[in-house]
Parts: sequence; structure tokens; C-alpha cells
Amino acid sequence: EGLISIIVNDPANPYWFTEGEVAKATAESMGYSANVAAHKGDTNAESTLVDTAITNKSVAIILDPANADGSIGAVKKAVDAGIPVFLVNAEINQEGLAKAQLVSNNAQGAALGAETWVSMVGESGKYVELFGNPADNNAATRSNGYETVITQYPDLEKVGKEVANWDRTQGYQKTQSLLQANPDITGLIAGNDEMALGAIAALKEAGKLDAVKVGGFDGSPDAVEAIKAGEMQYTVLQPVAVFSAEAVKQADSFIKTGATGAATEKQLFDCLLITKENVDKYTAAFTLSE
Amino acid sequence: MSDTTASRTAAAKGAGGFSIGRLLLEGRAFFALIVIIAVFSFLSPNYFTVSNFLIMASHVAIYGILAIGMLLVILNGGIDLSVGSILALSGVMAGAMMQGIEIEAMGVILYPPVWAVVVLTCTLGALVGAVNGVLIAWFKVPAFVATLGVMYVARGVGLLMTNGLTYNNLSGRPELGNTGFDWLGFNRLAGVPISVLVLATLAILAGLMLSRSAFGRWLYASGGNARAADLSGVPVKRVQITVYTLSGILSAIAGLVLSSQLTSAGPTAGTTYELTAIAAVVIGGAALTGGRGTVRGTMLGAFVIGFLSDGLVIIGVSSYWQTVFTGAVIVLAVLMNSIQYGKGARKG
Amino acid sequence: MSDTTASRTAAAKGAGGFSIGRLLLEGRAFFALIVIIAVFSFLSPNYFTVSNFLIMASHVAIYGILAIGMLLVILNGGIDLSVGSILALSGVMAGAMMQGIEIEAMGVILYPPVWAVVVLTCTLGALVGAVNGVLIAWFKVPAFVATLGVMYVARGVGLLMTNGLTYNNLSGRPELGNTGFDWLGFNRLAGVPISVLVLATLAILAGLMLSRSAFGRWLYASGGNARAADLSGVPVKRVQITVYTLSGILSAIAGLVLSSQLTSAGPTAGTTYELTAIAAVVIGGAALTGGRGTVRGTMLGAFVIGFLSDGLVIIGVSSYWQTVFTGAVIVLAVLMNSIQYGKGARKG
Amino acid sequence: MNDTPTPKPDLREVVLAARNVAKSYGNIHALKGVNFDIHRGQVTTLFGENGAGKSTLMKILSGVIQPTTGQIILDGQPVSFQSSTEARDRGISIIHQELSLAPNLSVRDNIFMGREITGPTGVNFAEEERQVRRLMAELEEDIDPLTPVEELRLGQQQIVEIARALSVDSRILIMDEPTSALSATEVEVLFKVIRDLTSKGVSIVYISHHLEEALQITDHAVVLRDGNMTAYAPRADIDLEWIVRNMVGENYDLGSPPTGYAFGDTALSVRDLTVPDPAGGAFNVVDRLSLDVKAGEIVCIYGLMGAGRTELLETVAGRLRAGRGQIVLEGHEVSHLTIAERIARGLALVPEDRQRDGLVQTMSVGQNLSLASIMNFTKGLFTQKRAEQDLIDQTIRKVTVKTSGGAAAIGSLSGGNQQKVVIGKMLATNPRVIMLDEPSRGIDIGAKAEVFRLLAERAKEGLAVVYSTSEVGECLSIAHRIIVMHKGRISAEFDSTVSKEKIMAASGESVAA
Ligand SMILES: Nc1ncnc2c1ncn2[C@@H]1O[C@H](COP(=O)(O)OP(=O)(O)OP(=O)(O)O)[C@@H](O)[C@H]1O
Ligand SMILES: Nc1ncnc2c1ncn2[C@@H]1O[C@H](COP(=O)(O)OP(=O)(O)OP(=O)(O)O)[C@@H](O)[C@H]1O
Ligand SMILES: O[C@@H]1[C@H](O)[C@H](O)CO[C@H]1O
Ligand SMILES: [Mg+2]
Ligand SMILES: [Mg+2]
Repeated sequence: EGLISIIVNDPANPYWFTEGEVAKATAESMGYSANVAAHKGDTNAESTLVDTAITNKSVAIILDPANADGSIGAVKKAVDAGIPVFLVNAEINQEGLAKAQLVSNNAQGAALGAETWVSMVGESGKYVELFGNPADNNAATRSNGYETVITQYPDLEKVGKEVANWDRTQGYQKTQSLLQANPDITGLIAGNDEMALGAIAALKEAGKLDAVKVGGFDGSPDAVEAIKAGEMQYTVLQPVAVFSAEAVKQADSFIKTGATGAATEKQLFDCLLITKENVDKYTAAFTLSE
Repeated sequence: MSDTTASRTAAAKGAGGFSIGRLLLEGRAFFALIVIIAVFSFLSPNYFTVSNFLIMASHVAIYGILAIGMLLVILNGGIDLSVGSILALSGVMAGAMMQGIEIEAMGVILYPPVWAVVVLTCTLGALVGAVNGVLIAWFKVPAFVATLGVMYVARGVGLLMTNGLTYNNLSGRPELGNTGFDWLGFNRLAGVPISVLVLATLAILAGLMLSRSAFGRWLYASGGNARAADLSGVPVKRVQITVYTLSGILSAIAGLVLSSQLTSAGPTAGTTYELTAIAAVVIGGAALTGGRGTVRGTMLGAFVIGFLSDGLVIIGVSSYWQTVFTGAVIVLAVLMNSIQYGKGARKG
Repeated sequence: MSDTTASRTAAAKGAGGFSIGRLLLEGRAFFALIVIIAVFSFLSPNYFTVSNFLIMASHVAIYGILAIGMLLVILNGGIDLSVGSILALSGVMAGAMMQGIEIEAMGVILYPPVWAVVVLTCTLGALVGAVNGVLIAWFKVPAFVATLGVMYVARGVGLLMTNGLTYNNLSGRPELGNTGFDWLGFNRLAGVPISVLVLATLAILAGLMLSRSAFGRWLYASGGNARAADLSGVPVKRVQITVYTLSGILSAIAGLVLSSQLTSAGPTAGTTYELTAIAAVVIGGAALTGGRGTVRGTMLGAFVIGFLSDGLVIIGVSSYWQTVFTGAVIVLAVLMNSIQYGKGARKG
Repeated sequence: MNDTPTPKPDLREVVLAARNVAKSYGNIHALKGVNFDIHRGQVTTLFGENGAGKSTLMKILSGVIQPTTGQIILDGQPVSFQSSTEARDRGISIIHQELSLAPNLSVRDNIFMGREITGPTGVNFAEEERQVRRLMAELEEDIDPLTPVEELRLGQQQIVEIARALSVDSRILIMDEPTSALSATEVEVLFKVIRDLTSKGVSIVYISHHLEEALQITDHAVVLRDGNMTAYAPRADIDLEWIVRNMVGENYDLGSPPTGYAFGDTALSVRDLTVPDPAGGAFNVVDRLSLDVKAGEIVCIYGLMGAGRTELLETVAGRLRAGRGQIVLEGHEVSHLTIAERIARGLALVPEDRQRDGLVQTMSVGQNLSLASIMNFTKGLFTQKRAEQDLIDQTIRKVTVKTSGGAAAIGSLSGGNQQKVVIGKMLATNPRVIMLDEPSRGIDIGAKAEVFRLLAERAKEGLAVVYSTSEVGECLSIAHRIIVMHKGRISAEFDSTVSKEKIMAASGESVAA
């Protein structure tokens, strides 16, 4: 049927790994051949990979864009070469280029997470936040979502916010330092699970895991384990497996019919909450069976 | 120490002209490139096409331009870790100018024409490079440390300037008289991407400078033995500062080409490109101890790296394996040389 | 060249003992550390506390352990870019063993006890390090290239082994007899984190080796003048291979400590740590040209970097400014030295 | 060529011998089948021009390199050394012509490099230090065992090399130009040590371009020429004339002061020059020194090591900064100028240490030769290849560098020829004043004569020449005027008719030899 080029951020992160693998499996099940490549957040590498996809005469590109502004040129290039582009996980700040942009509803997910977090931490106390990679729109979207909810509770005081770049080691070390500056916090909210897991290690080491409630985002297998173990309170599952597969399906539909079958270019997929209560419904990586 | 003998042959012809015989003899990088092209052409029908070579060459352009600057620095016995950061800072700076510079006091927004943006950006690159040079030549800070520090500072300044965001609209607008920025990245002359022509021009200029100008000789001399060069009347410090300044300018040019290609400029661009540039220079036969190396070798090194990584993507190797192969080829390309010159090298 | 005179004083006492007077004279790194502690203690009441110093020291431990290995390599006139990758690969390897090694043929899963995991992981580190050493000593591949290649290959192998995933449960289970892995990262002896004790022990051992053993003399000699060392019967190649092997082992130990701290091990850990380790060594007064440097200086360098970056977090500086400050301090710490010894340095 | 004379039978036992040893580097045949005997308890001196193959033969005998063909026979048994360590273990040690010390290590650590004395707690530094002190006492040198070698003067570094070789207690000791940087007094001490060693049965091979000096301790002399052994004789049969005849085939003469022309105006004038100790000592290495040199005049500066000659010349050239005083070149004050500007105005220095300060090892012979004068054949942006090549070829001819051509690697030249390249490089800048710091170090008698002849010729054309030397004989050759330096000051000034003894007395040297 032709080659579908799948370009993800960095498969060294389980989230993006799943994104790429699901898309690949879906494409192959539909009779396409598929390549997964990684740009690791570098817009230049991304542009190179798009060139390669053009060289390889791909019939479609599934792309997790590296940068909301910086990836527009790469998408345009593919479109100019006549290859339809389907964006997953993150958006670009221009409509009308990609055939579809399928992302999890980060704002909804953040609100969902923050509400759960407040219900577990309580309505007063000090807390800190771990922020993702600032070059990624999702970092700000989630942080804003947290902010909107938590500022409704004036007795919850944010005493620190650190960039930990979605990374576990940085989450660990930044949390240790934050704990030094603010030994009396009762909550920690993180922009993704990796950072939250780093924070949990730091809290464990400091013997404060019982006193501090931690919330994550992504729904990664490691986070689910931590919830089972009672170390993490909750995580917000991004339906990455769902929208990756959906992106390929829409690509297939577009190739065959000239239309994606979806009503809009931007399609938000609502996030789901994973807590101790429903954790056993987590059946595969980033999949919660209803 | 170890590579002294190995690269003697290469160095002896530093000043010499071009010849196929020599190229074949020089071996390693050239041979590696041939093998890479052969293997990938065999594995994918899309590899060995003019259009793909041109596209790959335009990818090489960025690293290649950085590598020319790095070569100058390495010939001088130094190293420049800040090239990736300068690239990003320059891109961001150009982006900011294309968006218009607001002069608060006068309540106007200036839109400098593209040529002015290019000149100012190169000036910025030169300035940052000169900071490296001054730290190293006058303040005796080891090159590795000086440029490592500047690498962080330049990156931080870029992030602060943009608040981490990316400038998007670099095409300019006709009514503002600042169109043409995407020319560098998008246009072609006689079918060849402008970025490739830029690389070729810079490589030729650098090659001439090294082999034909007094400055080139000074560069080799001060990299080979700074004390002896000094006593022979070589303005060793001036050479050092110039070399880092040139590396800064070349990084700025790479930044311009890249942001023109991407039509966007972000502060995190170019991260770890310094390693790629150094690898290109070393694969190309230059000695990190200074004094030995050629532009031709460096270009071959850059093409080896670029053609390899594009090839791996084209045949669809997984990104994990790409990492493994890249490492292996870097070592192998250099290793071949030591086997080839094995007898001579034993003594070194 | 430029730093010859600057570090003369430091090198001369390579063999000497410890003395406060010398420490003050040695200046730069020590002085920088004092300034950092003073400034942050002034800015935040939480900085100057025993518990914070211990936590900061435990952060320093990772870089510090890598920096000791890096020092050995740099003394030898080399460089090791692969330490971060070896750290990650070792962590992943330990993680895999803690999950149990399935022996398909026999249909059993082996759960090696923690001591065996530690030994095997260090062996792995030693092997990868030895590959570096062999490439450099026997095959004459320049250290920068060899370790750059191995950096990529080790990272890629780590990713392939785990398929990008992170090993999570490293605590072991009592019924399998493999508990105790988190001891390194979590326990304290007399209030001091084990990781800090590990660092201290390794630093003392390395210091003794450098100052008291014949091997230490060989290392300084071959870094100072490899040809002379060779002619004098120093087994130059053996020293070189040993040095990279030790660096590999130390990276593996850092990997064990880090994954024990995090109770998880992922293949992307340690990215760019090589730069931090090199910076620590150079801030600590070692010359990248080889032959000059001390463990004490390197430890000071590592503490400067660690105490600075943690301090910036504690006082809540934005991450962009953190980048700028880190760069500036790296340069300043080294710059101070050249000003201090300014007069002498002119001749160098 | 196979006119190698058969060695006369010697009654003494041959401990080490080379039989038909040849060594080639590509198409360079450094040795072409040489026989060479070393006798127990005797000093065998090896003479030969630069590039004759002396060092190559010694490196083969001491295991540093392996012969292309031929055999080494130790105590009657053929041996093959794979490394210098192997040779050392069999009792053969060598002092290399080029220093091989680790500059970052102390004297003690250099002397015991690779053979550290170890005990249960590691290296036994105390014992090593004790032995170093004993060696230094034996060599009558006041060098602290803990000083880093890089802080020593070249001569002191050479002493360290000697001490290292002595510390091994070998049966056969090869010395390849051990005295090139030593003062006459130090040479005397060394000779005493050598006599002491031979009386204990140690065999010595001694190489030097100071022929008269070497004759003092020779038991046998061997002459190499172009990779062949051309002569062999016991002490009784040889004299200076014999050596020179066999070495270069013609007589030599270091020349006499050129005459028949009038000196011009003062070319170089140094006034009250004071240079503080660059190492930070509290004294001045050059102390209120004044000196005038006229165009066409040749001035020799004699002095013991540490007299401050190097500092004086380096300060005038611009490498070191003066504390006080003026340097005036042809009427213009140049103290504030850079080295490059001084060279451009005609002030050139040939530095003392050719490896460290003279040559760029990564460049070819030609590129080294043209380095200092490159601006002279740069038109616009580019250098002119033809003009450069002409200059290189000319210089190679003028200073008689023995090389395959300008493209040869500088490392392939013999030590003396490398020295000629450094001199040629500075002469190519067309200087008005040339200063040469120990220009004869390591160059053979023929080359020395050529260099002096060249300088004398250029002086006639108006070049002012200042050279320093530690060999009195060299002062009494072409110099019109002889200046003796002592502790940074001029202690005496003579014209060319002075006697050796007077010069040495003025330098503070004991007139023993
Ligand atoms: N590594 C090498 N490669 C090429 N040629 C060499 C090498 N080493 C020595 N030669 C050549 O071998 C010849 C003999 O050199 P050698 O150093 O033995 O001379 P020498 O008699 O010691 O001279 P000098 O008195 O100047 O020290 C010279 O022509 C020299 O150029
Ligand atoms: N007054 C003094 N007191 C102590 N040491 C001195 C004094 N004068 C000179 N020195 C020492 O001697 C050194 C000068 O040596 P320098 O090499 O300049 O002498 P030189 O005459 O050129 O001898 P050489 O034969 O080694 O070239 C100084 O660096 C210093 O260490
Ligand atoms: O949405 C993704 C995930 O949160 C991942 O963990 C990091 O990158 C973000 O873009
Ligand atoms: Mg010789
Ligand atoms: Mg001198």
C-alpha cells in the first residue's frame, strides 16, 4: 500500500515509544509498511526526517511535532511535496497545513488532575510544581491548567516551581533541593510521570513520602506501578495509544477517499484519570479498558 | 602523541594542491564515504538519486559550516564547544529582527532589510566568538572551559530573549521591505540548494586561506608550536582571537541557514552540534593536538556523518540502531587510517 | 600551552600531602566554593544547613565519581566522552539483573544477589572502558573519537536492551534473596548518605594511587611526556588501557549509585554528564594537555558545580538564568586563577 | 659502498657489538651496514657529521628502534631488543640527544621514571630522594630533587638526564651529546664521573660535536659518514686533524673576524636593561646592562650557565619584558614593539632550545624555513608559491641543510640539521641585527664552520651579529669583540686577540682544562 513515515520525539521515553509502536502496528495491520524515526526535540532533525520521508516517497507522515512554532516549516515542506501530514500528541500553531492534529486534551486533563490532587492534598498547605520542557507547549498548558484549579483554593500556597524537562533524574534532584528550601510541603504536582517518579524517589529518601502527595500525568506503566504501591496518588492518562492508532486510520481514509472522516482538523482526546480505584483496568501500556 | 605519525602524511600536504591520487591515499574519510554510498544505494532505490544527494548535501551544510569553523579552531590547538549555542542565539537574533525591533522611546518598530539582518547576525556571532578568543588568548582560560562557559551563557541568553519560545514568521512582508530571508534555505541555483552553495563557497574560501595565505600558515604554525611561532613573529594571540571569531561568524551563518531552512528560529536549536562538528573534523584527519588537518578532510568527514545518518533513516533502521551505527562508523572511519598506516603508526 | 605555568604549582605538589596553606594558595576552585556557599547562605536560610549540605553532597557524588575517572583519563592526556553512556548502560544492566536473568535453555530465572549484581555491573563498566582503552592505545584512535563512538554505541545498546523503557523495581524481594540494592542510594551511615561515603572512599583511593603508587607516577609521566615515559620503560599502553578501564568502572559505580537513588534505571540517564565531569576536572586545576591535576582539585571542582546548581534551585532562580550562571561561574572560576598567577603566566 | 675498515684487534673484551647493521626510513638509508664494537671499561667516542647516523646506531644498540638488517651481539650472543626497557634490563642505558623528560614531574620522579622504588606503602619517595641527592652531589650540582623539571634551565635538565642514566648502574652507558648544554666546569665533573665508571669496568659510548673536549676521554674513536663507518682507531693513533679528515674529508676552520670594511652606525643599542627573574625570584637576571653593536660588527657573549645570556637576548627580541631600560634599533626605540614588529624592523633571534622555541614539528622543512619571512612573499591576500619555493631552496643551500627537500618532515632531520633550519629561518627575514643563542649547539664541526662563515659574510654586508656560546674556542673565531657576562652584568669586554684563559677567568670559571 505504500510507506507511512512515523516521526516521534524520542522513543527513549515510554510515552513516545508507545506512540510510535502503536502507529506502526496499526499501519502494518492495514497493509502499509512503516518506519519510526525520532527527532529528539530538534527541529532541524525533524526537518531532515521529513526530507527523508519525501525521498522515500511516503504516502503519509504521522508526526509528533518538535515545536509548536518551529515545526510549521517542516510540515509545510511535506505538504508542498504532496504528502499528507497527521500530527499527534502536540499541536503546531497554524491550521490548514496538517490534515489532522490529534492531541490529548491537555487542558481538560490538567484540570482533572488538579482537582483530584486537591481532593487528596486538602484545601490548604504548601506545595511545589515540576514543570516539563519549556519548548513543549504541553508543559505550559498543563501548568496553566493546574494553576487555574489550584488558585481557587487560596490556602494552597505554591512555594516553588522548577523546570525538570520531563526527566526523572532531574525530577529527583530538583525535588531534593526544593525539599531543602521548603521542608514542610504537603503536595507535589508534576507535568508528567517521569518527573513525578523522580520526585517520589527523593521523597522516599527524605522519608517524607507519607506526608507529601504526588500527582503525575501521562499514565505510564511505571506510574501505574507506583499508584498500585501507594506511592503516587494518581496519574492522568493520555490516550496516546488511541490517538496514534486513530491518526493512522485517518491517514488511510484520506489516502483512499481524500477525506479524514473527522469533522475538524484539531481533535482533542479527553484524558482519563487513573487512581488506586481503577488501576486494575490498566491492561496495556497507556490503555485503560473501560 | 599517538596520531603524530599517522597524520604526518596528511599534514605534509596541507599546503599542497588537489589530486585524485592523494585523495585515495588520504584514505579513510574518502573510503568511508564511498562505502556508505555503496551500501545504502544497494539497500534503497531512493538513495542514489540526484535529488537525494542534493537534499542530503543541504543537511550536511549546517554541520559542514560549523565544522569549517571548528577545523580552524582545532588547527590552532583549541576547541569550540559553543558553536551550537551561537547557532541558536544567532537564529533567535535574526528571528527577533525579522519580527521588527521596537524602539520604545520613539514608538516605532524597525524592520531591517534582510541584508542588514544577515550582517548584524554575523556581527553577533563574531562578537561571541571574540569573547571566546579573548578569554583564551588574553586571560589564558583553557579553550575547553572558556567555550563550555560561553556555550551555557549563550544558550541561556537565547532562552531569556525568547522566553523559550520559537520565532515563526521569518519570511518578512513585502510592505515592510524585509522579504527574502527564506531565500537561503529554500532557493536553488541551477538546481543546487543555496545552503550547499554557501557551504561550498565557505569551504573554498577556508581552503584558500589555509593553503595560500600568510594567516593560514600562522594558524598551522601556532597550532603546531605556539612558542616557536611566537618567536618567529607570528602574532599568536591575534591569530587565536581571529580563529574563534571566525568560528563564531560561521556558527552565525549556520544559524541563518538553518532558520531559513526551517523558517523558524528557536533557542534550543543546535544542541550537541558541537560534537558532530568535532567528529567531522577528526574523521577528516585533523589532530586535536593542533597543527594538522585540511578543509578537504573536514568536508569528507561532514559528508560521512551526514550521508550515514540520512541513509540509516532512509532504509528505516530504528533510532536505537542508528545510535549504535553512528558510533561504530565514527570509530571505524578513524580506525581504518591506523590500520592502513599501521606499520608507520607503531612507532608513534 | 597557555595553562602550563598556571597549574605548575598544583602539579608540583601532586605527590605532596595536604595543607591548608596550599589549599588557599591553590585558590580558584576553593575560593569559588567559598564564595558560592557564602552568597547562597546569605540569600536563603535553608542553604547553610547540615541536611542541605548532605543532600547537595549526595548530588555531587554522581558527578564527583565520574570526575575522578575523568581526572585519571585527563592526566593521561586523554578524554572520556563515554562516561554518561556507561553510567546509563550500567544502570540498565543492574536493573535487568535485579529483574532476574532468564536462562531460556534451562527454563529458570536467576536472581543474582546484590553483591553479584554490583560486581557484574562494574565488570561491564570495566569492559566498555577497556574497549576505549584498546582503541586508543593499540589502534591509535584519538581519545576524543574513540570515546565519542563508544558513547553512541553504549547508549544505543542500552536503548536496545530495554527497548527504551526504564527498569523500575530495583529493591529486590526478600524471598529471592536479592534485597539491598537501594542501600547505596537510601541509607546513611552516621547521618551521611552512603553515596557521599562512596565518593569520599573513591576519592581517597584515587588520591593515594596518584600520589603514592608507582602507577600514579606512570600516569603523570605518560601524560607529561609519553615518549619520554615510553623510553624510560613506563608501560605507556598498559597505563592508558588501565586508565580508561578505571574510568569505565567508576562510571559503572556512578550508574549503580544513581539507579539506587532513583530506584529505577533508564537508558537515557547521564546524558551530557561527561561535560559536567570534564568541567569539574578543569575547574579543579587540571590541564587538558595531560600530566597536571589532583584529586583534591577535582573534588573542589565537582562541589563548585553541584553547590552552585543546587543553590540556584534553592533560591528559586529561573531555569534560563541557571544556565547563564552556570556558564559564567565555570569561566570565572578558571579565570580567577589566570588573574592570580597573571604575572607568571605571561612567559608560558 | 663497502669500504668499511676491519677493526684492528683489540685486546679488551668486546661487550656489545653491531654487525652489518643497516637502518632505512623509506628511501632514507640512515645506516648502511655498520660494524661497531664497545669494549669493556673503555670510552668509545663516535664522531660524524650531522645526519651521519650516530644517534640511529645508538638507538639501535639501546633497543629504542630495531635495525632493518644486521645483528646486535651482547657478550658474544646475538640479541634482539624489542624495547629500551629490555636493553636496560640487560645493562645498557642511554642518554638521548633530545631531552626526554616529563616537564610536569619533579627531578626525583623523572630520574626514577619507570623504575620507581616501591615498598609496602607505595613508592618509597624518601629513598628515591636520598639517591637523587647522592647523584647530584656526585655531579656537583645543586638541584633540588623536588623541583619540577620544567623550572630547570636546559643545562640542568641535561644534568637530570645524566643522573638518570647513572642511577641505573648499567654496564654499558651510551651518551648521545650529553654536554651540548653544559658548561666547561660541568663537563669536567662529568668526565671525572666517566673515568670513575670506566675504572669500575663500565663501558661508555660518547658522542659529541665538541671534538677537543671529546678527545680528552677517548680510548677509541669511530667515525661515521653517510651511514658508513669510515675510520676506527685507538686513542694513540688519533688527533683532531685525523677526526676532521675522516669526518668531513677536508680541513676546517671556524674562521677569523672578517676584515677589510668599516663598521657602520650603531645598529643595536641596549641601555641599562634590567630584567626581573621570570620565575619570580627576587633578583634581576639581567642587571642594568648596556651594550652597543655596530652594523657589520660581530659580538660574542660568553658566560657560564645562568649568567643571563638567554634572558638578555630574549628580552631584546621581545619574548620577555624588561623591567627597565631601553632597546634601540637603528636609532628607534623598540621596547614597546611586539616580536613580529621587531622582526619586521630587522631584529631577529635564533633561540636556544630548538625543539621548544625553534621548530614547528607539524610543519615541513620548507614551511619552517619560510615561517618568519612569510609576509615578504605575500602579495595581497595570498602567498606567492614560486617566491616561497625559491626562498626555501636558497636557504637550504645557503645553510646547507641535509634534507631531501623542502617538503620533508622536520622530524626526519638530524639534530644538527634542525638547528640549521632554525638559523636559516631567521636569516631569511633579512635582518639588520641577528642574535643567536648558542647557535652551535649540536651541529657538527663542518656545519659550525659554515654557519660562522655565513655570519661573517653577512657581517661584511652590514649585518650586526650577536651570538652567545659556552665554548671559548667559538668566541675566538669570528667575533670582533667578546663580552663576558656574569650574574646578569657585563664582567669584561675583550677584543679578538684575548686569550682563552682571560675570558674564562672573567666568567668566574676555574681555568682547569
Ligand atoms: N624517523 C626518521 N624518519 C626519517 N629519517 C630519519 C629518521 N630518523 C633519522 N632519520 C635520518 O637518518 C639519518 C641519520 O640521522 P641521525 O639522527 O642518526 O644523525 P646523527 O648522526 O645523530 O646526527 P646529529 O649529529 O645531527 O645528531 C639522517 O639523514 C636523518 O634525516
Ligand atoms: N643572581 C642570581 N641569583 C640566583 N639565580 C640566578 C641569578 N642570576 C641568574 N640566576 C638563575 O639563572 C638563570 C639564568 O639562566 P639563563 O639560561 O638565562 O643563562 P644563560 O647565560 O643563558 O645560560 P645557558 O647557558 O643555560 O643558556 C635564571 O633564570 C636564574 O634561575
Ligand atoms: O505529552 C508528552 C508526555 O507528557 C511526555 O512524557 C513528555 O512530552 C510530552 O509532550
Ligand atoms: Mg644525533
Ligand atoms: Mg642560555
